Amino acid sequence: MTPDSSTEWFEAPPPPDDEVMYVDVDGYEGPLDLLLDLARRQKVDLAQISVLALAEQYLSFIETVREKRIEIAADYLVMAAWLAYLKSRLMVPQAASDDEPTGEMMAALLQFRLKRLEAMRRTAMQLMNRPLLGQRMFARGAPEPITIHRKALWEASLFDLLRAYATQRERGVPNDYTPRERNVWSLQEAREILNRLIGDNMDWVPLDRYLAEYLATPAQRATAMASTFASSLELVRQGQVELRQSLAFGPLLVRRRKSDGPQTGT
Amino acid sequence: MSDDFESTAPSPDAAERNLRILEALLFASAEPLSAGELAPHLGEGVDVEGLLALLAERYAGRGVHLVRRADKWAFRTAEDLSFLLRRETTDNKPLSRAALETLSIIAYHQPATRSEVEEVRGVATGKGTLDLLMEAGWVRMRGRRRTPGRPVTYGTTEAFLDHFGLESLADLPGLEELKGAGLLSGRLPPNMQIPLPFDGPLRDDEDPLDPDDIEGQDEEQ
Amino acid sequence: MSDDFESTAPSPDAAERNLRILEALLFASAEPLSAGELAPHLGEGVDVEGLLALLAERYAGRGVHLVRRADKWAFRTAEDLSFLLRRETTDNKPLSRAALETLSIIAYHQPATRSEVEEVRGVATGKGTLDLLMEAGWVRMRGRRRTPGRPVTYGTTEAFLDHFGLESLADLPGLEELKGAGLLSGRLPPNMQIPLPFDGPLRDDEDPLDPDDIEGQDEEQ
Repeated sequence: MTPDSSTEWFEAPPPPDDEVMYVDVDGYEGPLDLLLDLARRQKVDLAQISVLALAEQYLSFIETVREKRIEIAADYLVMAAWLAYLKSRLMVPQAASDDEPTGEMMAALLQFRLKRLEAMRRTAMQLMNRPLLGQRMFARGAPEPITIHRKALWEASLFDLLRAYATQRERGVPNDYTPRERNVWSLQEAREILNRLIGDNMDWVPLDRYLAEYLATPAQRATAMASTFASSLELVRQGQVELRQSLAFGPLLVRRRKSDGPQTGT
Repeated sequence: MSDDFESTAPSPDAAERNLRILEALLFASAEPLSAGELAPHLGEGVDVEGLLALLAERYAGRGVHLVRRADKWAFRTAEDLSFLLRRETTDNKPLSRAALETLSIIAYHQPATRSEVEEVRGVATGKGTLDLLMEAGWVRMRGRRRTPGRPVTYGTTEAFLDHFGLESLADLPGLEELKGAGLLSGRLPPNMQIPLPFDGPLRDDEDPLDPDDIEGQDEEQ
Repeated sequence: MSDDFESTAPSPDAAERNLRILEALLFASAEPLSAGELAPHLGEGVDVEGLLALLAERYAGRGVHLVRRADKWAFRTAEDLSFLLRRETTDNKPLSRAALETLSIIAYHQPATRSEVEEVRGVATGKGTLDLLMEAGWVRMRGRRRTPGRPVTYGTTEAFLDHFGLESLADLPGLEELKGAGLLSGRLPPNMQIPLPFDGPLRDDEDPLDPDDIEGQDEEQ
């Protein structure tokens, strides 16, 4: 723990005459730094320093600073208060019932902190004196980068493939949709046809018979029946024809109604 | 005259020292270095070129070689190990619908020309789609159809069979199987057929590819 | 491929081949590589550490050495040749005294919280100092101490070891001496166990970092 190798650290505030203190807090990084500098002025191993003398020096330094009304960080004053207390503990004999730390313990703690800070400064120096990478030790100047080839791994399952094929084949099927021509008799048509067929026939004739010609094709049967039946009801309502059905599902008979009104028809 | 002997014939120790220096300088340099650039770091009157040649020889069998680039020297990874510096990352991507359709048509209708594929799809097939399928290693150029324009015929590869778990093209389901699997609706014309695909040697109506065609598709072969 | 023959019983040839591969990979990389990163390039069941030790031995007398950095390896120019290569580091701003002290305290006292660093220095440490050290890649956030306030614990990185030419924290200069003097502890503990700096996984009194902490310090990881 000899402090010889780290002199540069302590050149920052050049050691002036012990009696005439430089009053320059800017040169220190906090109260511990200042204390370490003061301790080093005692020119002895930190283990041998007089903590009492150190405390006195610090306190007188702070006093000078305050007399000159120099702005000083609170840290320094906190340390000054602590050192003043330390000083009193060191000078006044310890009472037996006192459970505060003894002056010796407090002095040892201060010494420990000073030694630790000094040690850290020295190690920092030693680290910087190592063969630093990029300054005294070198990595490969022209590293050969790893080139990354992105390769797409295409994913498709057999099912996807088959479905794609099937869908296309279905799509490809010539889908000629010719809507069935459905012959629907409109009510208007049916009425005209019915009027024409019945003519002036006053005899009961089954409706089917009139429609026989039209009912020949099964496709037309339903629509012809439905439309003519609906139209016949309409004609009945208008009083132009009469309908008769003697039993359920029996033949539906139709005849021209004798009327006074003008007859429609072609 | 004995002085001359000492100066011209360097001791083995001095040579070793100089070789170490060359090694360190060449290793740390970002650029190849010439003998002239190296010389100032060595002793006076040292045969830099000779040392470089010796160093190159020492590294000849190693994973790193000392190589000459014009009149400069540099360490470089041995050619045969360059694969170490390549990383293949594989991104799994689903095949697009267009690619899937094109692939399936080629699979069932092979040998098929591009226009035949387009006819089935009812839409033009981009060159990119075929390239992609060839890059994936599933489709290859087979030959050229003996028809006007001599269009290229495409077929599937072994890798295709491998990927889709097919022993041969005969494993591709036929019409009835596709229907059975519910992939085709029942409403199909009775005359619809699924062709028998063929991936054997060139057919009678196929010519071999032109020499120009083959270039650049080595991966697929 | 004849690799199968070589994998089980490492013939001298296989060992040479693996050494070449290690050489190539380590030469090519500017960053140290771990055995785990190297292993995939060698055969199955290869003793990577053994081969690395052998390779380091081979390069022991050369201008370039194979050095260990934590659990990683890298080629670096020989220390004794630094006089040749010393560069005018005009662009390298020297670290401030505060930063240097902080780095040193973190290195020797890690895992260390900011207030522990401040306790040693006897002065508040600006956030900027820690940021600067993290930016340089030498210091990283390790976790959070399991104490009230859950302060972040800091430690050094592999890049720190690499930059300062240390194989591990055990190589920190004066470590034994500092330990003997009890200067590695936070408090004054004349007879307590003195901790040694530790850059391994989180300790019992450390929690992982919060997700928010990690953001933006990926470079350091």
